[in-house]
Amino acid sequence: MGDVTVNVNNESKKKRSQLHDVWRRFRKSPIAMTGLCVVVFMVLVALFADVIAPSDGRNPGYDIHNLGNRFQAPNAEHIMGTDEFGRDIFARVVHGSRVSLLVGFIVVTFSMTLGVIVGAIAGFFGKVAENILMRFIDVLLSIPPILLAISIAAAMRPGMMSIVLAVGIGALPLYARVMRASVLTVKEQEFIEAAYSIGASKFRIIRKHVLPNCIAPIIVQATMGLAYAILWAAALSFLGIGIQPPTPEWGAMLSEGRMYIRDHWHMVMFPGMAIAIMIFALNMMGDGLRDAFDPRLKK
Amino acid sequence: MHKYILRRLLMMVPVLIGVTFVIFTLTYITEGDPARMLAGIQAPEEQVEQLREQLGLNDPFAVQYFRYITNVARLDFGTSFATGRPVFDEIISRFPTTMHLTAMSIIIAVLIGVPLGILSATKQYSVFDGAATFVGLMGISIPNFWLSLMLILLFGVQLGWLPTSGFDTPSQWILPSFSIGISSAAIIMRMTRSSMLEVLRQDYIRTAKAKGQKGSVIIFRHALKNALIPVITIVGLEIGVLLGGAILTENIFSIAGIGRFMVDAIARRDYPVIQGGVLLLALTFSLVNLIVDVIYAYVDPRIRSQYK
Amino acid sequence: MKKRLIATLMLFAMIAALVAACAQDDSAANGGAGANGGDAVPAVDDHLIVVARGLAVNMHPHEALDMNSAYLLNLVFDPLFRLNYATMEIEYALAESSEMSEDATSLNITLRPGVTFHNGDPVNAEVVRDSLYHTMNSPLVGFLISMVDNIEVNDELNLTINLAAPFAPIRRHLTHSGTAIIHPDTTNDNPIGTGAFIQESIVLDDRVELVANENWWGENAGINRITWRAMPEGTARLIEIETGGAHIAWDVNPSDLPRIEAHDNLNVHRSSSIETHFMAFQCEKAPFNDIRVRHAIAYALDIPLLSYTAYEGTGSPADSFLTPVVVYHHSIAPRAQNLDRARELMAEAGFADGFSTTLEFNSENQIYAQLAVMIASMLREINIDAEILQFEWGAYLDRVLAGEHELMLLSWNTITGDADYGLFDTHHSSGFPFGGNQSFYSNPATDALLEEGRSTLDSARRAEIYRLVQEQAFEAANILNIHHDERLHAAVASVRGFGVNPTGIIDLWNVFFG
Amino acid sequence: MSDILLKIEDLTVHYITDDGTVHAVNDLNLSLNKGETLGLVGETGAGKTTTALSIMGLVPNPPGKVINGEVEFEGEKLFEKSEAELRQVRGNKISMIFQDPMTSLNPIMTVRDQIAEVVLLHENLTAKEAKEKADEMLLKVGIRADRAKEFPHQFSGGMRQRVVIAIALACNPVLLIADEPTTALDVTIQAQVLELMKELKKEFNTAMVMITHDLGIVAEICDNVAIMYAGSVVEQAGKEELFTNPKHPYTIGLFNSIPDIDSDDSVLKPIKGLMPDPTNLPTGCPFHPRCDLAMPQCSEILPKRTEISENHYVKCLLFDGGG
Repeated sequence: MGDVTVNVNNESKKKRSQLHDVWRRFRKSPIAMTGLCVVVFMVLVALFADVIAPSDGRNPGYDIHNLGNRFQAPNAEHIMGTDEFGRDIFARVVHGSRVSLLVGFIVVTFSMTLGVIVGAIAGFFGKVAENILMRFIDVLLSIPPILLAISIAAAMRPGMMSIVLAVGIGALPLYARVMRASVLTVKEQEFIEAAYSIGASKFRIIRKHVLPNCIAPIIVQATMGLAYAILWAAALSFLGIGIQPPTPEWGAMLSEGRMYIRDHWHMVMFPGMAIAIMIFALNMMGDGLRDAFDPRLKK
Repeated sequence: MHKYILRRLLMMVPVLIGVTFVIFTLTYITEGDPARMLAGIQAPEEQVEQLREQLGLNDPFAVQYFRYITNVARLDFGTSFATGRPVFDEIISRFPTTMHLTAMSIIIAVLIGVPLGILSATKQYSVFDGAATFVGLMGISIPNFWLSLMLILLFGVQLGWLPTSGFDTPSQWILPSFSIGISSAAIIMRMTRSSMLEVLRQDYIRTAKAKGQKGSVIIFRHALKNALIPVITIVGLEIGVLLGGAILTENIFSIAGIGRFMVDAIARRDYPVIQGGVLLLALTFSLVNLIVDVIYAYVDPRIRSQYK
Repeated sequence: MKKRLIATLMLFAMIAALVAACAQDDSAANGGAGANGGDAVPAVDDHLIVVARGLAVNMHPHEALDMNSAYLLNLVFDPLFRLNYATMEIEYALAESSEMSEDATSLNITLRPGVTFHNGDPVNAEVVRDSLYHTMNSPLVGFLISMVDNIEVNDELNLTINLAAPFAPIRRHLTHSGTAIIHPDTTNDNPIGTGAFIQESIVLDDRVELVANENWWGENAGINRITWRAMPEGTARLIEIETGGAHIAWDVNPSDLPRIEAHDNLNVHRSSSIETHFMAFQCEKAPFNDIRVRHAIAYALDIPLLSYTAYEGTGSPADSFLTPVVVYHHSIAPRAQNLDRARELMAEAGFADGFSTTLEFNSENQIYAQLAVMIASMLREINIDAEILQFEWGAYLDRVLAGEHELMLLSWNTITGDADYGLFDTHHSSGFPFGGNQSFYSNPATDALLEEGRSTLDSARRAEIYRLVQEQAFEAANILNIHHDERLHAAVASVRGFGVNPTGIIDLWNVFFG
Repeated sequence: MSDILLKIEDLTVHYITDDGTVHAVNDLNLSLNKGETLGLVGETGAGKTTTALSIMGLVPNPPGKVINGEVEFEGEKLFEKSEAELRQVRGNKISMIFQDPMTSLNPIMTVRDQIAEVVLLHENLTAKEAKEKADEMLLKVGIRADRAKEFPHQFSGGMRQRVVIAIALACNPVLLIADEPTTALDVTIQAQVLELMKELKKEFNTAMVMITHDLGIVAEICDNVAIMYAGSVVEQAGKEELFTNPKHPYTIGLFNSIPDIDSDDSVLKPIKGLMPDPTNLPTGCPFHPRCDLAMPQCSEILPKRTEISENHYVKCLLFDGGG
């Protein structure tokens, strides 16, 4: 989560073919490709959750109770076992991917949009705007994210919105910082001066020249940020202030299973593994992307 | 340098004021009336109203905030709604435990992360490097609250080797420190590795080789010192992360530190404690960053000369 | 070659760090993991180690209302009266005798002679009066004796409490730790009471050390010292006594019962409780203002199944708002699940296609999450879509008191053990929006009965009154009682004399090692 | 005993990467006498630096690999030496000056320490003496001793290159390899640094391999010249001979692409085409696709090294008759 390598080398000059190059380099890394495959797989699972673990007509697939069948250890019928209501944990893990990914995407979209705007303004305009914005970012950074998240979540009605804000505001500084650093680097480069010299307006320069050249680090950050968001959303649910039951959320499932950990380890094992694998895959992908955008590090 | 430190200390003031403002606003708009929570569900409204008045909750936002800021300026952090003790005492008595946990974790993280990072970089492309990279990625991917549970399950419950709660004795330090230290170790390892690789590619390493210097001396004298400069930043950031991570860990391992206290305080709407605690954590975080920057300048003469 | 050297060095450093961490581990006092399988920690000098959810929020008895505080306050402070843990009858504590006037408006109390505070100061009528006034003025616990008008000191040991209106169960209210007698210098950090134990030291959030009060007026069976440690997780508390870190685990999870029972060296101590868990309707809000909807939902729920599943077979399905140990409890079996009847009633009320609602509870109670999930699933059978919302306690209180909830889960502790405390606040129309009537239930007949009940001394008449109230409540179905709780504690086998009060309090001075 | 100090025979170095094998140096032959200065000239990517690193035994491995060939220094075969023995040579008997002075110095060590380091390694001196020697070397390259405690970032590029030169000459090497030592410097500074090198070379009586793409520098300080193309030396001769009588079409092309102030002819004649991709060298003579005089067999036969007059070697089929 912490290591952000900002890197805007000469991305500027050759753009189109570069995307192709990035993909070529990305494809070559087995770790990155594994990550991508797992992520794609998870997305497919999320999309087809209702097919994989269908509803019984009245109850959604993740909330079919069978009280005669509680706490089953993993077996042929329930490959991940059942929980305290006899619900199939596999079905819940499958549906949980939907929640985690959805939360993750919304959080990333939210914090990336805001972060990019803040970072771009701070980086490009400098002076007063930068001072104010970056001090604000410092304020957010110096509050432990989990406390910030708990406080934000406590201030709102529980649910998707509170999670998005709680996690998203905590993640905002990451994007703002990356964006500002890239803008500062790009701004110094000669083609920006060239653009000025032919009379381009500030906004045109930001839109046409600065932003496209900051995309690489932001994409990398967003991939890692997705992992970050999923992790924190799970942490909040683990503390009982995230997604509401019976909607399956991996962190919430962990928290439920925690009470039974000694006798029914499978209840914490599988949701935990789902989180770990998801984040692992995203991080592998993020690493691969970073290396692909910045071949200097690999060679 | 002194001037620089002083300037940085002064720059902390607006940030900390910002922190109090953010937290004050958040607690102000948060649902949940501290007076009602203290008095309970069946207390008559007049009685709760009396309590509100007593706690100063009836004043307008600006008045409350201004009062808080002026009190803080006089180092008066108020008294806890719930316990009636001065917030400063409440926090200071729990702070050492949290710092202890954080320090243990960061020591573990550095002791594991830096050597593995160096090894992995000097043996780039070897099986060891591959394995270390993989494990490092895994380390940053495993949620530490899950890792905590698994460690408890394995070492506490199944094997019975280690206690699973408290933080008084060295054996009690191990599980909590490791469960939050591991992800930092992974991050530090990754940073050390990439920074080391970067440095090993530098021309001055070739210069050192051309001098006829030994490989191990090159790694320690020339490469390591240069490579550790960005690692110091990460360690500083990780201390902040660990301070935050301690909040979850303290809850899972029943450690009487500031994190658990803060979570309780948020649940109880104990505003003075929430504000005081966040303020202290933010101050710690800023100070750690300052120390990191000073160390940075100490290690890197290029930066030192900028501060003169 | 050099690389191997580095590797060796690093390995050495890591091992050194670990060894350093483990060194002198054994010198530690508590908390070290014993051998697996649970050898009990030996009782050294009658030193009892208790692991509980938490420490007192406040050790000033008049500034705390939470259960953790109540447990510890009971050891350090004495009220005038106590409840017998087995019979729930009133016993004398600091009072030696008492007499209620026939119109139930005044109470004469004679104090136990020769009692002193921990600091040696004597307890006399004046001190008791001041302490009770202090309670009355406390915003937190004042409600407990808000019916008191004034207190007269008659002589050194006699005083009269005059009530503003007849109030029969006053003595039961004087058993609450909120009315315990304090030394005027008492603070949170320096609790000065008359109790069986003296607070020696405290590590915030972590532990309290108590030593026996040699001069206590009561009988201490044999505990010299108590270490009371905070451990919020039920599982962690159990592991702690299994591995020999403590003698008593205060509150264990129902799901851990089989494990404790199978353990040679551990005993479960169970007792009935004064706590009932229930689901309340916001009866002022549509559609719950329609009794048919409330009845439909009552028929849709399988109360015994809910109780059994969520509480793992402990306690019992609720048969009243009062638990069986509360005086004047009257048992009425819950409506048996009958989905056809439920759908019929829904159709009659015009909700054949159901409706959407919310089911709210306090997020700190994990078992409520289970209840809520099951209830929501049962309601789906009659086309009611209940969205589950967990709130933190503070936010929850706000919503509930403002009547913003629709369906809610909550519990009620009848801490005085008397039906008045259980039913008046929760069923009298003066109890909302503030005061405990979260179902916003209003029935003039019930109101009249409840008012009569608290001013009547005749217990036969009171039994009749509260039977009627409980029947009316059942018919109104403003509240669906789900579960009567059971107190579960675990202790190592050598702990004797362990008696759990339905209020959850354990009088640890009765405990001894055997 | 012969005067030959350094002899490279049939050296072939490849870099094996994901994108293919880079044929950096191919069948390279070169020799250098004691005290002599050899200019190694070629375009960027011709393999000059790799050749220099091969002499030092510092070709980064992986990905670099010496496939074939021999480097003989003072009659000893360097590739047969152990790493420890090689370290005794590096910085001591052979030292090297790198192209970019901005990055060749450790940013967090004082310049004095960086010079003293090499002295300590190879001379039997105490730390104090080594520092004194370092200060002495700094004086020699024109830096005041009171700046010895400063860090590289406090020096300008030219000054830093002086420090690098001081490091290289500190142990009085027999052979100095200078890899484009002035390319990264301003023109005026270039002249100063070159002048300094010339003086010091004379003072220390050091043989030197001057790697450059600048024929002007060659004219100024070299005794012999070797022209490199696509990883091998295509022509080697004495400076006078090569400048007056170049034989290889590539050498001729190089001279033609230098503007000549004396000539009225304002049109340059650059060599057509580009350097071949080192991962995919053309068959036969690697220069043939760009060669005006290419013959059909040029694309098939790799020319051998031929001595066409005394001490003048060419690698071209045009002169390969006797071969």
